[in-house]
Amino acid sequence: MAVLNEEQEMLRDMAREWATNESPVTEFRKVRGAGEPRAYSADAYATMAQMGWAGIIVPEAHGGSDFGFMSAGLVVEELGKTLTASPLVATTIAASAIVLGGSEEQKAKWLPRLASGETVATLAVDEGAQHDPSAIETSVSGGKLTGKKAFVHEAHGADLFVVAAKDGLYLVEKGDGVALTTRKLTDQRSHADIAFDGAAADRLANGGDSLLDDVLARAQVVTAAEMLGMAQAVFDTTLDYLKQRVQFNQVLATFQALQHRMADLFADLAQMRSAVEAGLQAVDSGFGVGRAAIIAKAEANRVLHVISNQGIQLHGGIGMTDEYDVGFYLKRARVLEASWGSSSYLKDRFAKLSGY
Amino acid sequence: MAVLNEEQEMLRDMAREWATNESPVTEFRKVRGAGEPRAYSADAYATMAQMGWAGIIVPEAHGGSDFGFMSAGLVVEELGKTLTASPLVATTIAASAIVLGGSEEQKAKWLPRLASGETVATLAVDEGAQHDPSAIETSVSGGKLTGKKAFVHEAHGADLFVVAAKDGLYLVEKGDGVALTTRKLTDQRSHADIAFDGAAADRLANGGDSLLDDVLARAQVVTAAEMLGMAQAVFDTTLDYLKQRVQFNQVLATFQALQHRMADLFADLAQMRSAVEAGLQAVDSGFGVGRAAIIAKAEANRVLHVISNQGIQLHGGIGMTDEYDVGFYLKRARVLEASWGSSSYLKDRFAKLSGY
Amino acid sequence: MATQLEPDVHADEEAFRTEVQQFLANHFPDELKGKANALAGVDGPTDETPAQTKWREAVGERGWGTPTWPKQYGGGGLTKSEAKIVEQEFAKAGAYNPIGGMGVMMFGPTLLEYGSEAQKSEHIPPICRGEIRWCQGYSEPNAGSDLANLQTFAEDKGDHYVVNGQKTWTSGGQWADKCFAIVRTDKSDKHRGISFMLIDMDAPGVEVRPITMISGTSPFCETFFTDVKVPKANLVGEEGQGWTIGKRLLQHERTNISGGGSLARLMGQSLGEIAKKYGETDADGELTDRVLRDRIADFEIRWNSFLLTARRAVEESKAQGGVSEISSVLKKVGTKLSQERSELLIEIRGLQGLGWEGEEFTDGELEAVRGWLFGKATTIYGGSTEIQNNIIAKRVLGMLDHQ
Amino acid sequence: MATQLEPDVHADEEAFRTEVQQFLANHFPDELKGKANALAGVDGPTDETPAQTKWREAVGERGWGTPTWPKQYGGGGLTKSEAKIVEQEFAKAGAYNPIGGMGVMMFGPTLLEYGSEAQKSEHIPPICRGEIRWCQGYSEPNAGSDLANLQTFAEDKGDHYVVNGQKTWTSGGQWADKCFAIVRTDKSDKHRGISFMLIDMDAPGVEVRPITMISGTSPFCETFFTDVKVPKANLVGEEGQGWTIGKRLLQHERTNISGGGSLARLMGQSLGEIAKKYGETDADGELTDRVLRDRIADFEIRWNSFLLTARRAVEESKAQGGVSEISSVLKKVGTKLSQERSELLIEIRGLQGLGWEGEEFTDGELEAVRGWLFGKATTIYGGSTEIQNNIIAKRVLGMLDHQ
Repeated sequence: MAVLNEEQEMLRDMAREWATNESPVTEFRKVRGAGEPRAYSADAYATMAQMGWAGIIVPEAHGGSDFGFMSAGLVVEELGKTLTASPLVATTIAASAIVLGGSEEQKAKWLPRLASGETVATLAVDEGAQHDPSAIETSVSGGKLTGKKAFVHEAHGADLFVVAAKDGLYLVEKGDGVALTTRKLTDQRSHADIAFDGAAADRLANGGDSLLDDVLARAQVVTAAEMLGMAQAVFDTTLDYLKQRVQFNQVLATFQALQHRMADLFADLAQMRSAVEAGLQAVDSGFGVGRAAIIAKAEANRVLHVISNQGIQLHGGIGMTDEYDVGFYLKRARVLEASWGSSSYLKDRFAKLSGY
Repeated sequence: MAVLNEEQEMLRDMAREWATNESPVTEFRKVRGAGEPRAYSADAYATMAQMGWAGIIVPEAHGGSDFGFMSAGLVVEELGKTLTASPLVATTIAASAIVLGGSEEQKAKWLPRLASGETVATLAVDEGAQHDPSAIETSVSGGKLTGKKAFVHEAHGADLFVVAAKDGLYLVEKGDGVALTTRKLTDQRSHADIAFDGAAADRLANGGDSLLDDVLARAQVVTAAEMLGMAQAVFDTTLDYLKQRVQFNQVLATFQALQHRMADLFADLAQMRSAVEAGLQAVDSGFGVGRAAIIAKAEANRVLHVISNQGIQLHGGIGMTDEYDVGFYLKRARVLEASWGSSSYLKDRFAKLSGY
Repeated sequence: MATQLEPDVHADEEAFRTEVQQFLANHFPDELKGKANALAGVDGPTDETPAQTKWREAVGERGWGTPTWPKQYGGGGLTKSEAKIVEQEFAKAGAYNPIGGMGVMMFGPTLLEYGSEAQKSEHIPPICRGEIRWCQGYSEPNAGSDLANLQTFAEDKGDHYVVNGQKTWTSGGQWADKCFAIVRTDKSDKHRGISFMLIDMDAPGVEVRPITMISGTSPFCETFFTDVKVPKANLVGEEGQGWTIGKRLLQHERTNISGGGSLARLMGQSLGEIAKKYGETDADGELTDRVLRDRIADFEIRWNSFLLTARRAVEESKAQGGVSEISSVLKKVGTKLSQERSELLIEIRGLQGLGWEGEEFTDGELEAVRGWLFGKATTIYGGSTEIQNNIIAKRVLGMLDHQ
Repeated sequence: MATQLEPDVHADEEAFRTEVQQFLANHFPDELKGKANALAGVDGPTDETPAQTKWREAVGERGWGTPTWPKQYGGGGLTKSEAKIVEQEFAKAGAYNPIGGMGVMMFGPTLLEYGSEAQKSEHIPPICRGEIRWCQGYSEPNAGSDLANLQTFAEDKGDHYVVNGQKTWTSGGQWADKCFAIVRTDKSDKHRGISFMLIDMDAPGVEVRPITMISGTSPFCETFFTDVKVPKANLVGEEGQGWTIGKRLLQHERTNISGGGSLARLMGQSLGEIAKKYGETDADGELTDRVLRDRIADFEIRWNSFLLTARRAVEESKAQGGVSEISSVLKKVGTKLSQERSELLIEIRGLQGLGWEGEEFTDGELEAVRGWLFGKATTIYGGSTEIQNNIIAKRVLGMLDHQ
């Protein structure tokens, strides 16, 4: 993985330790078992926020640590490994919109609350089942926002929505004129369609014309970081399994056909990690962000798709059972693959940015 | 392979015996060495015609055997296995145009000569480097045909050209107003651009609006049959090689990673054979020809592409040398893949025919 | 190939066709029209409606649910062409075959081949009447692809065995009356120490625990045997013949997985048509998403090619009077393609294609998700793709370890 | 991270930069501007023009063609940052480095590490001056991927060896002056029976037969040794140390194949740009063939990801002070992608992309075809993809045979 500074190593180690010990997949099973639409443990998120994770990309002046996206990605990756259910990714993305586009007043009002974990926020862009930021019908008139948003991540726990309207991004608080319809997806996390009906909306006026694109790039890289953790976890689990399972008096890991497949997956995972880390770093450096974010999410889509399928196949029958974790990664994988750009969407964007 | 009748079995056995004994790849090496643009042995083609192969799809009334396309495909497949260079495929395709679209007079004039091998004919449709029958500029006025055709197969040996013009297919004889420019491709067979400049042209007036499509379907299935022979030959040669070659004190065939790759190729080859044989049979039955021909050529493209590459890789270094035959198949493969429809062209056509 | 007998055969057949039509008119209730056989699936219990029960009993009495099985054991005793007529007329009337399940698909044919007279008389008739459900006791936690490694042991106690051990992937174990199982009767010989026996699921010592799958359904169980008494009368064939009989049964299973039957049904609807419902089309009615369109066409071409291969395998087998070597690729290719199709189907629909539950998703959408997840098993069970590759490489291609 | 030393270093560097500029102005002739090094390739003989010879001699005298090699053996004796300056200034002036070939890329670094003082003094200077061409005597007909199986035997005759055997894939053997070879000196030990020695290609008994490749070129030879006398002075390291030395040299080869260097050059032009030349574009300048466009983007995303992986491998290696484990995937991934690119490049051009010869094809088109064919070798030589997979699985992932 990327060469880290001391601060980042500490952060990564802390996240890894916490996720491993305090938030293994059994914690997600509990959340799922509880069956609440919010689908995360408020206590767990409070702990995460206390450790400073909700404020990693928030400026110090507003209660964050300003460590940047590479650092945020490290934490998100570790949480992805154990499928930790939380609104951390959603809030980080929403916070980035306020950091980029908010007035001083808006920043002062919201960022400290997001960083402290007091407020959960999420970004609502798409209005259909496919990611398509060019097809926004939501509009604002006289400070009132009206429109429908589809499959909004972490909508149930959110107090604040960053909503894309035709003419820009707006802050909308939970409350009057905001109605959720739960959309339960295979990942059994929080998703909802939201009908905004004349909800009070506060425009993010800074950040220029590219604000939405810039925020989407951040959504892509942070989501890709979660996917990286998932892919790494499936790979590691599968490799361990192959080293233990005996068939035909032979450890599975010694079958050459499986060795070569694992070598392929290892190479794919290396490609994915390079792309995701470079995407996070690009956001921090501000150089080539749009392109780097697309490469990151496209590689994340491609590799997690392959690894999540191969993980099942290589585990054999037990991988098909709900008792084993590997299927959970598969089900979450497809949801994230479809969020903020499917592979074909991303390739189209890449070609556009490359001028062909 | 398809269940054959006795006639077909005899034909196939005869072709296999002749190709193996009289026309192994060393014969193609001789043709290549001679360096003539025509790139085939006239003696060999005369022998083939004597055996009746040039008339397999020609009605008995016109000197053929009328055995049909499945039978023609059997012979072409065997010749494909040894990369036999001849204008048999080109002449068969051209003959099918006359059978479908010719007047009684045209049939009586040309079909016996084609069936006897006296005359070599070829189909000229495309005007650019990609197959695109919708982009024909060639036109006829007052019985004179003018236009440019690109990469015409077997052009140097041809006495008769079946030429697609805007308003239909025409017969044009070698001679005045017909100028060839040799286009030497990797397969080192005969290809030429042809400039027709007011050449005398005789229209194929029968066969209806679908004549060109019907002829192209035949071109696709016969070409696919050649490709099937090539894929089978590469597969067989590679399997033999793996069974002989020892590395690390082990016969290569016993390495599981290679076993599984060969199992994949075997399955691909089975798919290709089913598709190609069904395409040939569809032409004979007249049922679902267009669709079957596309499936045949598309599967031929896909599988031969994979097998020709894997054949090289699995042979290792010696596969890269001109002394070994396997590279010849690779070079011919890409030319045939690009002829009468690349994979993307064929998929587009398939979708169109399927209504989506 | 007309023969002089044809007119008579024809007349006979027409008479039989009328008989079937008459039977349907008398016994098949309109309310079941177009419904599927609730008993056929492995993924649910069965509470039959009175109409369903009546229909099952009517068909069972005739033996037409197992039309070609011998009449003496409750089968239909029909010829193949008569069976075809039953199938055709049922289809015309929108009537399902109410007799199904593993008893019909796997166990029955095997018992008819290897069972004793007494066993056939006891077990076949209830299968023909759809009264008894069977489950399969094959896999164990340490005997999956390597089935011969099974450890469940049946100790010889004179007139009965005492069985101890654990089976897994027992399809429909929680709803089954009986289990056909392979168990070890001799620990000294891996293959020849295996026997095939029939176990009552309600015998003392049999415990069943359903396994929840990633698709959320529980079609399989873990089955635990603790000192279960099995009478010697329930041994099929000889002691030690279990591997042979068990493998024969697996051939029936494999045919069912790859054999186009369920796959062809699954593929009923063209992906292109579905994509047109979810995506934009141009003036010609073509998908404007050309990349998706290309991928769908790519899939459907290979799928067609697979159907042609399945057909060719049948034709070759008939012509050669043996199994065609390309039959070996059908399971591998068919299951791979059906998984690919499921992935495409989901992708076409975007997030709408990933629904777990809720009214905002159509039944078709939710079924596609369950099918996608459950379908991951097809490349694992019934001989995994890896095992198929080993078989093809070694048996068909001759890439042997020692040569 | 500014340090107080910086200004001085900076001043020194600027002085050196001026020196290089001055040298270029004095010695690099305009007529060679933008030309490539004729000696660098392995696929052609070299008839230098007088200008080329003069330029080679000028650079050779300074040792700047091998800038960081020790000055005492004819190298440039430069620091890494000075070497960087030479590279930068040469590039600015459009000047190629006239010193190259296997002597520079593989043999030199290995001899500097393992050679005796006498050997270094004898062999390194002519390499630095570009006067001597070396070829590699490694592979044999039965020792390809399994290199340690080599049979070429060097019999000890007191003050010299007598070598008999056959090498293959001797790159540029027909144009080489000398060969660095691994040969067997002890038949009783597979690995420790191998020695590394230097053989004159014009010694009696050395015969060379060029091998024509499928691309039509002959960059490799078969080399036959019949009773060839090799003085003991030409043994590098100890007898039996050949496997260690030979493998070290292969690391240099692998770095060259995968290391972005030649690959990055190869990939210089965007496939999208090329496709736009050959296909239609819409009003926005986008390819109208959306399927092709998707495939190109798919490739280029993965290619970018590969470049990022190569960069990451370097960074990790530096940070860890050892080879990063992801270095193991670079050859495998890089060669696969470059082959994919070649196939796409051909496909973009249709039949125009399959030219063998003739004026109707551009040089770029013909080169692409040769490159496509020759490039099939990259997944075979320097440790085939299969060998790389074995290495990754066993050494990196620990999927060992015995555990």
